[in-house]
Amino acid sequence: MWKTILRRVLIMIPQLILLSILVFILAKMMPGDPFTGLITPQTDPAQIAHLKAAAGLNDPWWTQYFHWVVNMFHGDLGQSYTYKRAVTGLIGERAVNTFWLALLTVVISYGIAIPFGVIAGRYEDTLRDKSIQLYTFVLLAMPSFVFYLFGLVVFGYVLQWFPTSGYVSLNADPGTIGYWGSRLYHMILPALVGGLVSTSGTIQYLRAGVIDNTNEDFVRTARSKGVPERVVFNRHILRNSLLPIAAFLGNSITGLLGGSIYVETIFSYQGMGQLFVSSITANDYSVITALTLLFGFLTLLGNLLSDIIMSIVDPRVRVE
Amino acid sequence: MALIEIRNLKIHYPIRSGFWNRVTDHVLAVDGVNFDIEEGETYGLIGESGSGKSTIGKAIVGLEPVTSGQIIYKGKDITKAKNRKALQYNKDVQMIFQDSLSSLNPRKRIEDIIAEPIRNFQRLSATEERKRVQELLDIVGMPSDALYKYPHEFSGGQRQRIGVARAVATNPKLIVADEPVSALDLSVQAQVLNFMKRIQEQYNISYLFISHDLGVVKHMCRAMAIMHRGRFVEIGTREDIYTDPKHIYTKRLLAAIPEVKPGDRDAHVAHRKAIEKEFTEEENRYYDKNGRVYDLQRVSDTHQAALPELADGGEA
Amino acid sequence: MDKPEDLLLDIQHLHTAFRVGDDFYDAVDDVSLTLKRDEILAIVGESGSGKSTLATSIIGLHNPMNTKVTGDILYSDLNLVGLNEPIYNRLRGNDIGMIFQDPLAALNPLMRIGDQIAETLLYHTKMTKEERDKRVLELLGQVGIPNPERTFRQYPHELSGGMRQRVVIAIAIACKPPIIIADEPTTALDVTIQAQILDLLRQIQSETHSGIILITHDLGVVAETADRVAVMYAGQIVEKGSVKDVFEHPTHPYTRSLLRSMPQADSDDDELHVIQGVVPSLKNMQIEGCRFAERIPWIPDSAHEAKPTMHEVGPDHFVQCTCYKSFHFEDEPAPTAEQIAAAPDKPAVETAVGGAGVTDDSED
Amino acid sequence: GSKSNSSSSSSSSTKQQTFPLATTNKKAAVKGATLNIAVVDDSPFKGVFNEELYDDAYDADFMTPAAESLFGTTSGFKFNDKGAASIKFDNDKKTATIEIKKNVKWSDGKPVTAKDIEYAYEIVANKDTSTSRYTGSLQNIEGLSEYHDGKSKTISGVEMPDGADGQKVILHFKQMKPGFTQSGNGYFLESAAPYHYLKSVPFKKLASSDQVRKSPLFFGPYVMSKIVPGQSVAYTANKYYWKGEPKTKKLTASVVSTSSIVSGLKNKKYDIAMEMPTDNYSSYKNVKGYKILGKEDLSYTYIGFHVGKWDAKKGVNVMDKNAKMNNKSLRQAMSYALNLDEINNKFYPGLRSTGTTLIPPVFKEFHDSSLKGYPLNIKKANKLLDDAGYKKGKDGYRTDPNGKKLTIRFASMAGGDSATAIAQDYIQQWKKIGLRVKLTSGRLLEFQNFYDKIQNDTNDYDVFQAAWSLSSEPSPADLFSEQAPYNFSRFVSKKHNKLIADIDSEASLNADHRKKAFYAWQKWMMDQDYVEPVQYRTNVTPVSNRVKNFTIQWGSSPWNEVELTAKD
Amino acid sequence: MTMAKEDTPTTDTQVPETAIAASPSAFRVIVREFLKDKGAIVALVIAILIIAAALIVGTMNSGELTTNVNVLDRYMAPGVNGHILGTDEGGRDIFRYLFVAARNSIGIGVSVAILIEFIGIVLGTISGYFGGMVDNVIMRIVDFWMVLPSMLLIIVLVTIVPHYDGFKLVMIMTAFSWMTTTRLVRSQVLSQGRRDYVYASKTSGTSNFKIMFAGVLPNISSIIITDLTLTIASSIGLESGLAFLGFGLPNSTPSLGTLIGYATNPEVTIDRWWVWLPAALVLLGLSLSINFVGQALKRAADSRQRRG
Ligand SMILES: Nc1ncnc2c1ncn2[C@@H]1O[C@H](COP(=O)(O)OP(=O)(O)OP(=O)(O)O)[C@@H](O)[C@H]1O
Ligand SMILES: Nc1ncnc2c1ncn2[C@@H]1O[C@H](COP(=O)(O)OP(=O)(O)OP(=O)(O)O)[C@@H](O)[C@H]1O
Ligand SMILES: [Mg+2]
Ligand SMILES: [Mg+2]
Repeated sequence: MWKTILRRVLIMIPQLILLSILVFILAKMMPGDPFTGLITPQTDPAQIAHLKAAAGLNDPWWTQYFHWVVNMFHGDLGQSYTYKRAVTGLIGERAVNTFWLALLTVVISYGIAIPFGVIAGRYEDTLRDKSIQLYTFVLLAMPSFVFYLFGLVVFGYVLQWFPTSGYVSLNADPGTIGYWGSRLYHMILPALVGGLVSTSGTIQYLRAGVIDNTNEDFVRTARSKGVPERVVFNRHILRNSLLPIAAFLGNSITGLLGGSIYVETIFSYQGMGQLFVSSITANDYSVITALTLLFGFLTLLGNLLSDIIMSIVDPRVRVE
Repeated sequence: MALIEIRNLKIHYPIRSGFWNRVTDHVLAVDGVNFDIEEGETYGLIGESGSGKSTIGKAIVGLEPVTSGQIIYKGKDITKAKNRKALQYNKDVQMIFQDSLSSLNPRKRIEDIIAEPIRNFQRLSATEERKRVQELLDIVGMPSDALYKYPHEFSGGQRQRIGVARAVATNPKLIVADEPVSALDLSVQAQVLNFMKRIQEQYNISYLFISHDLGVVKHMCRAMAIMHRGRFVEIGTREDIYTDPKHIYTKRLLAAIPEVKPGDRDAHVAHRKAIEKEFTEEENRYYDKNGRVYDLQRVSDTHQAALPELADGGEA
Repeated sequence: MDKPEDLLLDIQHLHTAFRVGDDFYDAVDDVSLTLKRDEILAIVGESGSGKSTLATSIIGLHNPMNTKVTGDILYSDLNLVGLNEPIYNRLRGNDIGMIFQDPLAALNPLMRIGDQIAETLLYHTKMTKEERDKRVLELLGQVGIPNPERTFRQYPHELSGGMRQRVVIAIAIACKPPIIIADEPTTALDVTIQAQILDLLRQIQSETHSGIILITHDLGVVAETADRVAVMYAGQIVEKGSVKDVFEHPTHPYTRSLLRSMPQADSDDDELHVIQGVVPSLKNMQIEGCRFAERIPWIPDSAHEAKPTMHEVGPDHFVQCTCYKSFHFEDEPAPTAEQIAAAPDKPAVETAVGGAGVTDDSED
Repeated sequence: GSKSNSSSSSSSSTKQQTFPLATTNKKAAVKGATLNIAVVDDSPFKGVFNEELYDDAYDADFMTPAAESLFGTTSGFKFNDKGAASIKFDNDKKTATIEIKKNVKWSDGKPVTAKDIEYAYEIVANKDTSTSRYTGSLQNIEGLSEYHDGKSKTISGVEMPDGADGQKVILHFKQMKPGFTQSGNGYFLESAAPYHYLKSVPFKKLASSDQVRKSPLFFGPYVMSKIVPGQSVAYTANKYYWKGEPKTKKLTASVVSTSSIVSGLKNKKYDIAMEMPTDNYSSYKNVKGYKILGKEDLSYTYIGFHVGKWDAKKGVNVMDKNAKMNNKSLRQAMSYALNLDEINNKFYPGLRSTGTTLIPPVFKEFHDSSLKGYPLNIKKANKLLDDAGYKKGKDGYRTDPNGKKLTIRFASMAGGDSATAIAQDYIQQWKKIGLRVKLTSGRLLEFQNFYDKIQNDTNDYDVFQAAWSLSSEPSPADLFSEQAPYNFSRFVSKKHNKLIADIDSEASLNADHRKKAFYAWQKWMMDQDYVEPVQYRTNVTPVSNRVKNFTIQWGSSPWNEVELTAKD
Repeated sequence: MTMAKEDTPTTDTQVPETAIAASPSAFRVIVREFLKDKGAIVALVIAILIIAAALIVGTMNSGELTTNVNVLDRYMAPGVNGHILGTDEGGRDIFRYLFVAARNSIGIGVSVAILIEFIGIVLGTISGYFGGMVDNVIMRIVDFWMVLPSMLLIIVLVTIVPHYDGFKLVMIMTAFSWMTTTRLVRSQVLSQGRRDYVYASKTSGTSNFKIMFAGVLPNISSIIITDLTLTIASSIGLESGLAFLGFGLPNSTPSLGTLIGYATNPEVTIDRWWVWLPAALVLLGLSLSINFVGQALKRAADSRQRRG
């Protein structure tokens, strides 16, 4: 298995290189540069031209790309022009926020989806199943941002149960329980909505899995052994139905990252998604390229993770 | 003169493995096989699952790229796609498949299914074509309203006969029948086998009849080959094989067939046990170090077997 | 004479109906059968004749939503029809073992072989983990798996078809159940492997003295393996008796036709016998009268019974419907009236309960 | 007529409401309450808390309670002596003398010294800090560019007569400017940097250092005691503050998104809301428990007519005689066609007024209120065009005087929903006078994209709308002179050169002369109409009723006086 | 010998269910499925109504009358001044605007979906049918494309392209969404392509091209139709999302997302609900009904078919 993983990792390298070139060229194609906006009657265009040159923005793209890659290997993704600090540090800070939010979202999502999926599958075609199905349809039908917006307005503005922006309150001191409590408090609403929104896929997979597996021969074998129904369900039907879900776990990272753009923008939560949108408007190349690359990398990692999980949970996939 | 000659046919599939997922080994699906099919004859091919029977069949109709060796038809090596095209090879060589349902396109009417080879190989007018299809349906004993139906509206036996109709549509010289009756019930199997025989007599078709059911092969074929591990272990006439098997594998295969005579049961079981014992003891002698079947040796005019003694140059 | 305690199963007038649309249709229609200790009872018939349905009814695995089972399946003093689930569950695996056709599908792909076998023991014995594992290894050895320790830890996909089928057999016999049902255990296998598995079944039977119901459509397998045979057609049993009787003196037109259409008959170049028509589908099955009649149209209607019943044509050899008396193949001359009249027929008293009327058939 | 100095501020029918500049709360103050500031922004703050390095206005907002300007100013932006330091100019010696008051201390208790003032220049001028604040105007200080280029280790024009620890700094200029007395003139810095605190940080690392981002040091009333990056800052009173310790001990400031600020105000979460958006003014203008303070902003929005390009080599604007917009009648007609009053009234009731000249009325001294701009007059617009030979075709659109199809391309910046509606409105208005106007790129341009075009004179726009935010020194030279790269219209005229030079001439060191020069320039600009002022803005700051002694008056620094009259 | 007369069709039980679904009567099966499923019929009717209304009314109103601003009518409440659903920021009549927006959203969604299906069918069929090297190359490209952070790149591209319009948006969205369909088609063709009827066609001398597109494709058509409906719904959603984030089409091409995007402003969200709520409801109704129809189709296509 290690060999397979290593091979997958090696395959990632050319993918990453391609991705980096693509990302870099795209970022370069964006109109203007980070210094374009720095105009007040007081600023000196000559100084700005000078800054541009110093940042290497006048070099041909391949030179810039080369420098960028070389620096990247030294852990230096460049400076954010708008934040005036190293991109690595900036993203690092945001990534932590995104990570916690994503983690909570995943936990909530599966926490809801698994029981729902199991109920829907086990009691196929009953009222329970139909209600759950309707729920997933509504979720699927609306773009996720509408739900985020709805959650924000109802629970943030109208009911005021949760904070409507930020990731921690000012008076919480890092390291204290209160600090983590405050962070959690800031994450609950986005994570809850995000979790609910992302349940539909899991529910449908699980439902289908349970229904299909119930009719499998090996379930009949288990019954013929006299295994009690409860055990038949848990050990034989459910475990096999959870396979695709487990495998999807890694890939769900990808979905969450894409979704973070909406969540973080709507909830003014300082994560990578929000950073990306604001960097786009500010043309902060170094941040845009780094983030896009990072997202790509995480997607790859998600795929890899899925494969690894799959090979752990499914003996048929275990090769070599 | 033989209708078709298979010379040292080899079909190997690469096995990819290892770190770079490179080809590390090959499945020797077919590994050096020689035989001829005579005009109007049925040639049987028997062997256990995975022994390479279907692969040979597909190679002969040109569905499987060949690793090496030749298949000679009308003096040309048809393992090359170019030659097949030039000869309109598939007009003369057709195939009947095991799974009657999957071999008929579920979205097509029977008419279109049967007419497909006609349209490709013979330019007929619409009415001529319709007439020909009708005629073919008659030949396989199907009512003419079948024309406008779809495959799923027929039973397994009927579908298999439609498959036969398609195969004979272009008046082929050879039909490769890959387990044509394995999926059928006894009563239906009888129908299909009867049809195949009748058509053979009428049109002087040759069959390569692939099966793992020795009863059926015995019923259908005068000449046959026993396959094991991608190679022939024994070829000969029906009498050679059934009454005088030489290779241990042939003997084992024959002994494994259940007899419908309950009275002889104990004797038969005892015989099988004995052969089985012989097989475990003698296996090494009948296969080389790599488990490969030896080359065929002539036993009689019609009979050849892959016997070890002769391969060693020793005496029979 | 059979001792009553030799009787394992007594199936009386069993009907199993499936829901198709809004109606129920009998896939098993008024079947009566007995299974005794120490015997292999074969059930043969073409596809769709209701063999599997019968077997599944015995072990009670039909989905109660879509299936109606009526009649009696008596096992010692229990009637399995309508038995409550907890009790049934205690019987499954412990008293009735089942072997399925497709050994790959029948095994849970995510569980180790050892655990799958041990699972049976877990719910029917009080063995400790160690004892169970030991028993599993023993079982693996018993079904002829060359390296039990290794196989114990393997997953189904790592085994060959023959090995898998052995595992499925090991599961079925783990608790030494008196009744074993094997539904086409060899159809997916090569002849050589089939022979091994059949030998194994017989060997197990002689070791455990259980009664085995062997379902197959291969007449050869029946002839080689079974003691008694029941021939099924369209949900009904049309002929039953000892293997020897049925094969050497086939009586029912269906049995006779089947045997005649086998290519193995040494008459080599001849055409094979063909039975006209097709097996009716579930919906078309519900015909009063002899269901085989439409496939032998040259036999006059008068030869069939209006409500076919079992007729005893020899010791413990039963045939359904009177048409067997006047049956002849199309290429044969019809039997004369005297021949018909002389055809064996005893009023069938085949109820085994209480042992009445059951004659000896201890030939083999 | 530049003679009148009438009190009617604007002739147009749009009225900017007059807002109070200070709170009027008279209740007794309470102790121990925390004052909460909201800084309305949709993205996290950047966190460059250094007056020499920050670029972002929001960073400045967060700095205000802590960082105090070196000099005091009047409400008219004139320097006075009320600040931490005083400044005196000597026109003959071409110097300015800065003297720090005795008790001015950094919040760590160390005194503010001459070196700290000098160090601010080093930070700005050093190449390694790469700050955009190093400007041409600053280079008017002797030796600054030499220092920048590394030719000199020190800045010769920044003299510390009493030594580094002294309290006096003398700046030596190459040339004296009329704008010197006006704060925000850009010729010298108005801040100091804590040398003792920053000296250990290399210039290159300064902007990202903890000394700037985590615990910056200022001499203003408050100390930034805790910073949650991008989100909020907590302040405590600076006990070393030179005017005495502030009355309110604790402050917080947080970024609040435009979408949540109104509900935040309704729930009284904040005491002061800075950078309040104006498009949704109506949703909070009556919010309970708040008083809305407001003042005219140092900015205006304008429409520019693109008539040439910037020659970067020569450093001059070059006008293209044949440019589409190089027709006064066309420009004036387009200006007359706009329903600016309607827009300003409907979109920003009371917060915007239609622009009339290029010096907004916030510069009371220089703004010529007699000029009326181009009030809506379709008839006049049509006539102008008819007379100039722009003939209407059958399709209702005019051709150019040569009879060729005329399509005018309008570049406008994206900015909320109203920007879209307004641009659309302009186009409709122009259609009314038969002009076919299309949006450059077919959509509103994002900020970067917009300025990328405007700065580089890409040939895909003829008219653009932009805005300037001004410093408190209103000289138009940087924005409109022949040498100004920011003269985005690229118009050049001898007459104009003269007019603009006069504003910053030696003669204008005389205030009255300067005022006249401003008036003359405004008049000429209005008539030529290369740049059409569109609107003046008012900024509003909601302040909760429990706040006492707070003012937004230009030149006042209320932070040490602010008090709260109710507990949280 | 006896010639059996077998005109009675056999037992339907012998025919696996998939075969029925894949058979030519699939259309009838679909109709039957629909007739049985009242929800699906309602959904279909709603979807058709919305689409028809959007197309007809939307096209009638697509001119300047709808997109022109009218400053004086800014933010009028429903009913005021004859504006049935009130007006927006620019004084545009929401009721009319809504139809145009729906028409544009549907237009974009459908165009993207059709393009995706086209690419998916061509590439997927070629890849699955030929296998080997061709498949390898295509699948590696798909793999690479799949790991691209599509949302981010779409946003970047949207900000880059000059003269951004509906056509370009469709292209950009397509460029990042064709992969799943390609995979789906490929896997289907792969399983179909290994069926004997393909071999039979080959031995009958039919060209690969014809086998692929005339032989195999009809057998997966129901799956493609299903995928098409689901892709339409998701494309409309994606377009709205972009518009919401501010990367949508210019105002001259309003979409449902543009209208819903107004809701970012909480003042609008609560006090001027008429600007965005109708659009959100139309979007909900539309996607929900399309999804419902898609799911019903899916069930009809193959009860065992699952995504992935
Ligand atoms: N495309 C392929 N790639 C790799 N191996 C293959 C391929 N096709 C067949 N094989 C292998 O070649 C061998 C021969 O297969 P073949 O189908 O000819 O056997 P067969 O005798 O027809 O068996 P059966 O009785 O099961 O049909 C098998 O081991 C099979 O696994
Ligand atoms: N769950 C079910 N619902 C409806 N009909 C069924 C069901 N199971 C079986 N049938 C039908 O009942 C009849 C008997 O089926 P059964 O599977 O018992 O036949 P079989 O003899 O085992 O056939 P085979 O040899 O093909 O296994 C067939 O017509 C079959 O289609
Ligand atoms: Mg084969
Ligand atoms: Mg069965």
